[in-house]
Amino acid sequence: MKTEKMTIVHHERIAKNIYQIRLAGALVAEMNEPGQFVHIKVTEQANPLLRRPLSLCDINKEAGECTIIYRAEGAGTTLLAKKRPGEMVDVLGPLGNGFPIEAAKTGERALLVGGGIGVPPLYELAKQLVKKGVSVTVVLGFQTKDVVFYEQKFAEFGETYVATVDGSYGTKGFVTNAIDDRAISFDVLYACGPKPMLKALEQKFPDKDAYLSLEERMGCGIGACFACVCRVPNSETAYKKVCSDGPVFKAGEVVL
Amino acid sequence: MKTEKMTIVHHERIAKNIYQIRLAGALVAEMNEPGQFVHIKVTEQANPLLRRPLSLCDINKEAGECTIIYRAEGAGTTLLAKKRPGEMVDVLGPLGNGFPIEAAKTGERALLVGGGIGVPPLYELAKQLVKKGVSVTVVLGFQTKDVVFYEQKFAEFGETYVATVDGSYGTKGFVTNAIDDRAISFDVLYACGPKPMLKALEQKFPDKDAYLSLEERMGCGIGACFACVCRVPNSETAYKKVCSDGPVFKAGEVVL
Amino acid sequence: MNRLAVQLPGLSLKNPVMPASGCFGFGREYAKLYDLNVLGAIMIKATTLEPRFGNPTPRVAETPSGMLNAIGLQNPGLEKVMEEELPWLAQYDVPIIANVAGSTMEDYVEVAKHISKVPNVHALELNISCPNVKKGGIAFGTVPEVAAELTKLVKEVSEVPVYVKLSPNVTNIVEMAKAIEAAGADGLTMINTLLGMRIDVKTAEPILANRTGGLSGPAIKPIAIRMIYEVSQAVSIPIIGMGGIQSAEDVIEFFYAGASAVAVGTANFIDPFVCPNIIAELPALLDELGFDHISECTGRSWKKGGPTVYCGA
Amino acid sequence: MNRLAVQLPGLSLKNPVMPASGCFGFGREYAKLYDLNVLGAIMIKATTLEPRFGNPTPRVAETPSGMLNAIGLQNPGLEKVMEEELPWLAQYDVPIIANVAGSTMEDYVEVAKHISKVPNVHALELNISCPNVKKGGIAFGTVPEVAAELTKLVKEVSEVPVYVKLSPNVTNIVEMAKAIEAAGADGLTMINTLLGMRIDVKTAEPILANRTGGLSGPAIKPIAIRMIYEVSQAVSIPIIGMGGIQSAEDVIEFFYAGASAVAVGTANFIDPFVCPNIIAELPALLDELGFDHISECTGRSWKKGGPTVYCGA
Ligand SMILES: Cc1cc2nc3c(=O)[nH]c(=O)nc-3n(C[C@H](O)[C@H](O)[C@H](O)COP(=O)(O)OP(=O)(O)OC[C@H]3O[C@@H](n4cnc5c(N)ncnc54)[C@H](O)[C@@H]3O)c2cc1C
Ligand SMILES: Cc1cc2nc3c(=O)[nH]c(=O)nc-3n(C[C@H](O)[C@H](O)[C@H](O)COP(=O)(O)OP(=O)(O)OC[C@H]3O[C@@H](n4cnc5c(N)ncnc54)[C@H](O)[C@@H]3O)c2cc1C
Ligand SMILES: Cc1cc2nc3c(=O)[nH]c(=O)nc-3n(C[C@H](O)[C@H](O)[C@H](O)COP(=O)(O)O)c2cc1C
Ligand SMILES: Cc1cc2nc3c(=O)[nH]c(=O)nc-3n(C[C@H](O)[C@H](O)[C@H](O)COP(=O)(O)O)c2cc1C
Ligand code: FES
Ligand code: FES
Repeated sequence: MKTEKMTIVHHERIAKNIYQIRLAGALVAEMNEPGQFVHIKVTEQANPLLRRPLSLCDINKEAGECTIIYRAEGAGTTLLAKKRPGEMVDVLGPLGNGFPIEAAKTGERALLVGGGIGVPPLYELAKQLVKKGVSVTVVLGFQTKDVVFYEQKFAEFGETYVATVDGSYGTKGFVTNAIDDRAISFDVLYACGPKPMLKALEQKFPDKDAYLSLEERMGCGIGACFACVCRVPNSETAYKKVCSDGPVFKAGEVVL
Repeated sequence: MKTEKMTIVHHERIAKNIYQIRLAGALVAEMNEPGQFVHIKVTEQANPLLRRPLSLCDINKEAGECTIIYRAEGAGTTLLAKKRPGEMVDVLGPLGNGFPIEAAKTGERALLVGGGIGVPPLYELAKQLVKKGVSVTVVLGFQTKDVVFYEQKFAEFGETYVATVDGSYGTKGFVTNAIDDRAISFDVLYACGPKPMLKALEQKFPDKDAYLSLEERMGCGIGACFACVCRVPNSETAYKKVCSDGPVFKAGEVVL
Repeated sequence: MNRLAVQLPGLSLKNPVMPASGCFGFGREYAKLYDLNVLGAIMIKATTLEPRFGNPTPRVAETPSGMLNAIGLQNPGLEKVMEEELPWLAQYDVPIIANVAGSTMEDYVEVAKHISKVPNVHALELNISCPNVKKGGIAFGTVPEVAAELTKLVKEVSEVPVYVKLSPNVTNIVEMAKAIEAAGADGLTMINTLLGMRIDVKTAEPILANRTGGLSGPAIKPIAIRMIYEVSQAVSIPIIGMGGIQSAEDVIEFFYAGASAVAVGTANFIDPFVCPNIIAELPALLDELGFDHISECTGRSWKKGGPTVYCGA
Repeated sequence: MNRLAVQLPGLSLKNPVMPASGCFGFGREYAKLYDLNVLGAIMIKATTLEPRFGNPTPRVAETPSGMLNAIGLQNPGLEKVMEEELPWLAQYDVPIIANVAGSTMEDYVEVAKHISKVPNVHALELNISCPNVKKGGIAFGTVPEVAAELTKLVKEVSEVPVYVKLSPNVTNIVEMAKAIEAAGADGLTMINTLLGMRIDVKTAEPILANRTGGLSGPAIKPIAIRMIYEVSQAVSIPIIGMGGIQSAEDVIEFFYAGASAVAVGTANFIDPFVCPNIIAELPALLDELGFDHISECTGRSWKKGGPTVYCGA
């Protein structure tokens, strides 16, 4: 964990408001776990003030590059979307604890479920699982057809299904509908996406070994400010920090 | 007077912390008077918040371009200095009342005195005076050698003398020393620079027809906010606004 | 139906967006840039009984996402405002809200009595909160009893509804608002500037000649929102909200907090077309958010039981 | 001579820069990034008698050049802080300023009594101003008599000097400061956050689960400077200044206003190395400005008759 001005080597819009950015820098050497994130400052000005947490989507150690996929929506990400290759961004990372690869044994089956901008970290995860010999099924949920991305890229690793809320692409409905449709079986579940999706998965598969990546508004991103806590079951005061204890937790470890 | 996103066509450092920027846009058609200024917003962000007043240094109607010379010092101008050709800046202008060309008759002699970042507007002034057949003498004052600029450019219009406070270039001392050294004679005086310089000139030439360009911290730049007022002699309440009544005033019209 | 039209005491507004006092002079400069008829209303520069020169310069200083000003209520005085500025503004079909200031209660009463008779003045705004004038200004806006008494006296003489402009430099803004409501005010405008200061690192001198000044602009928006949120739940007179508004989204945020109309101040300096631009953008934003009329937004952040708000996400 | 060394009641600081309470936890996270020994001091997260979970999330929201927080004083409680955090911090040669909070006077007294006995705690900072805790918090920091009484009670039991942290959400900060000084405080720290709020335009819901929160960051700097300027002229106890500091220049501005040391809060989130960076940059800035020692800067904006300040322009 440190800060570095990383160089933008590639920047591209891959779906409506969805951008893929590739960054080069020494920091890549420290990036290992899928599900870890970086905290990015998009301007040297005091406004927008805070860093933005974005997940690592692809780690390419040989090239010394990492890829991030983000939705340009608010002040910070809109500014980021304007940056051109050759420019720098200030990156703090890598942060947090990612998805445990060791949870799935060689030969086992892993189900990866992503929702919206929760999809990106699953890509590095799929890559590392497949490399280990875990067989991977991927279910991706999006709002609508325009914002679907990376279906083909995931298909290289395993069966990939897409659901859209409005039915404009793939299964109509939520990721859970797509899972039901196929009666997918698996040993380990990995998921990243909005809280309602994670809750639905937790309820649907109460007995499975499941790992969920959480989102929370952050201040420091490193565990110092107590902005991003979530509760631990059956305690009034116990807590975990999404930024430094998470963002990935074992299902049941924290209250969603 | 209107706002326009003008395109940077050229941007260059011409002395220590001194930059020359050339902007293209329809607004140039409205720019006429030397001594007028534009009010520039250097970022779309809320910080730095205010526009920056910068004088027109050269107006090229045929090319549809204008040139501005500025010192990159504070938050706004430092950001401006980072902009590259092809990028846009948000310009409000042209603003204020410039130097009266008509004050000097064809064949008369004009003395142009500039101090530091007060030098730029004198360039368009010299150009227009010479075109009219007024003979021009120029005295430029700077802090030190490193920040001297445009001596040669002015020399194309008339005799040009430079003074530096530390004596590292030209006459040692202030513009008034340089004027004394040469015993320059003239019919009309035009000056732009720091208030102490303008005061010294006003006192030195009490009977001359003199036009002085003032600087004041501005809010709106168009006369609405009362940020930039100066007093009128012999009145408790009378005032002039530097932005809309000035920045150029006849000597004696306002209290320096 | 005009989706932006708003009815407030004395004010029948075609839309709820107006320039804030002191940030628009008496309209002459902006009239060169656009047709003032598009505005919901105009809050003119504070008017005092006698002409005032105001404070020495520098009068403005920049701060992170904000600015300080210490204009010191410079204005041409009641007589000139009534003889020159208001008649000139009468060419526009725009209600004027006259910002009234003074150093004594009698000053306020005198200005209010006369200026409220001018036909295009549809409401008064009592500037009890300007932090720049040493004499009186601060006390009027920070002591509930004093603000209430002033409100009562002005109400007695004014021919138009009276809005009182709250200062944010107080411990308890709700207490102030309630006292002023009880004294008969027809509405509130809030917030005025926060008292601030900047010091030049090179010279160790305050940048403003007056040393301290009023902080305005986006930096103060969260404070304005919080105060309007609190006050709107405690009083039943309408609030014209202001403090850092720059966009149509900001306007909606102020309405949600509890405002029934808004004023735009500092943003006029950054984009002189900000008011007409916001007015033009509001209908599309209402569509996006699923509202028929902008007044549905008022107080929505605290009103219970209303229809479910459309969520874009 | 150490040009940055500063002596304050109970605190012998190698430099006047320290992380502000709540923005640095108990130091463990930043210790992974740099050697904490470079810091002048550390203000630890508010400690209460019992562990607290704090408010529901979201707890932070961004604002123009600032942020809102409503952490709600989450902390592991006095016992754990004394048993785990302070002993861990004792490995560093850095004085600790323990930020003390509570819901009743008895809470404060109890925490102060015990925590002031820990050897590396060199001073207490009474957090009477946190706007997030509904019970008590607001009143302690806004009523001079109450703040004074609390100060007195804590002074009676504390084994180390007591600094009281002022809330900016008051009409008269000087009155507060004087009452606290008279009650025996050894120093003041200021300012805590300003109460603010943001509302989501899409949902009409406040962004913070707690609805309102404390505004910090560069946006509040001019307010902090003004308050320190006013208070430092009215009291004779030293002030540790804070509110939006991001750079060595900001530190100097706080000193000019009247501070004798400074704390850096929000800026740690943006640049985790901001404290060591500022400390490293200060000597060169002192050279540029012509000062031998940083304490020459204290109060320079209002002190008359000092040596003329070098002006770079
Ligand atoms: C661990 C983690 C990993 C993430 N990975 C990705 C990713 O790979 N791709 C991606 O597109 N998004 C990701 N997000 C969400 C992303 O951080 C937000 O979309 C982004 O911060 C919004 O910034 P903005 O400038 O668009 O919005 P603004 O509205 O300007 O943001 C204002 C503030 O709110 C915070 N904020 C707003 N929305 C969110 C959110 N959903 N989660 C957390 N903070 C938020 C911002 O960080 C900022 O502090 C991740 C979030 C977390 C916590
Ligand atoms: C009519 C007019 C014409 C000018 N023409 C030129 C020119 O051609 N070239 C040039 O280099 N400079 C010119 N100046 C000065 C120029 O406006 C300032 O140097 C510039 O605004 C400083 O901005 P900054 O971002 O560097 O400083 P910051 O310190 O970040 O500025 C903070 C605030 O103070 C204001 N400010 C700071 N210094 C000055 C100053 N000297 N005058 C007015 N406002 C100031 C800024 O506009 C801004 O609002 C002119 C000023 C005026 C009033
Ligand atoms: C330069 C300037 C002058 C102002 N003059 C007045 C005034 O005369 N009367 C008044 O009531 N408010 C005055 N204000 C306050 C504004 O009307 C408004 O309440 C405040 O600036 C907050 O809004 P904003 O952030 O949109 O500017 C002034 C503000 C500025 C910036
Ligand atoms: C996330 C966060 C948590 C804070 N927690 C505390 C706290 O526990 N006790 C306290 O006295 N102040 C607390 N503060 C206030 C800071 O110590 C500081 O006074 C304030 O943020 C202004 O400084 P800044 O602008 O540099 O952040 C907190 C501030 C933030 C941003
Ligand atoms: S974001 Fe600060 S503790 Fe997690
Ligand atoms: S800058 Fe606003 S009146 Fe001149």
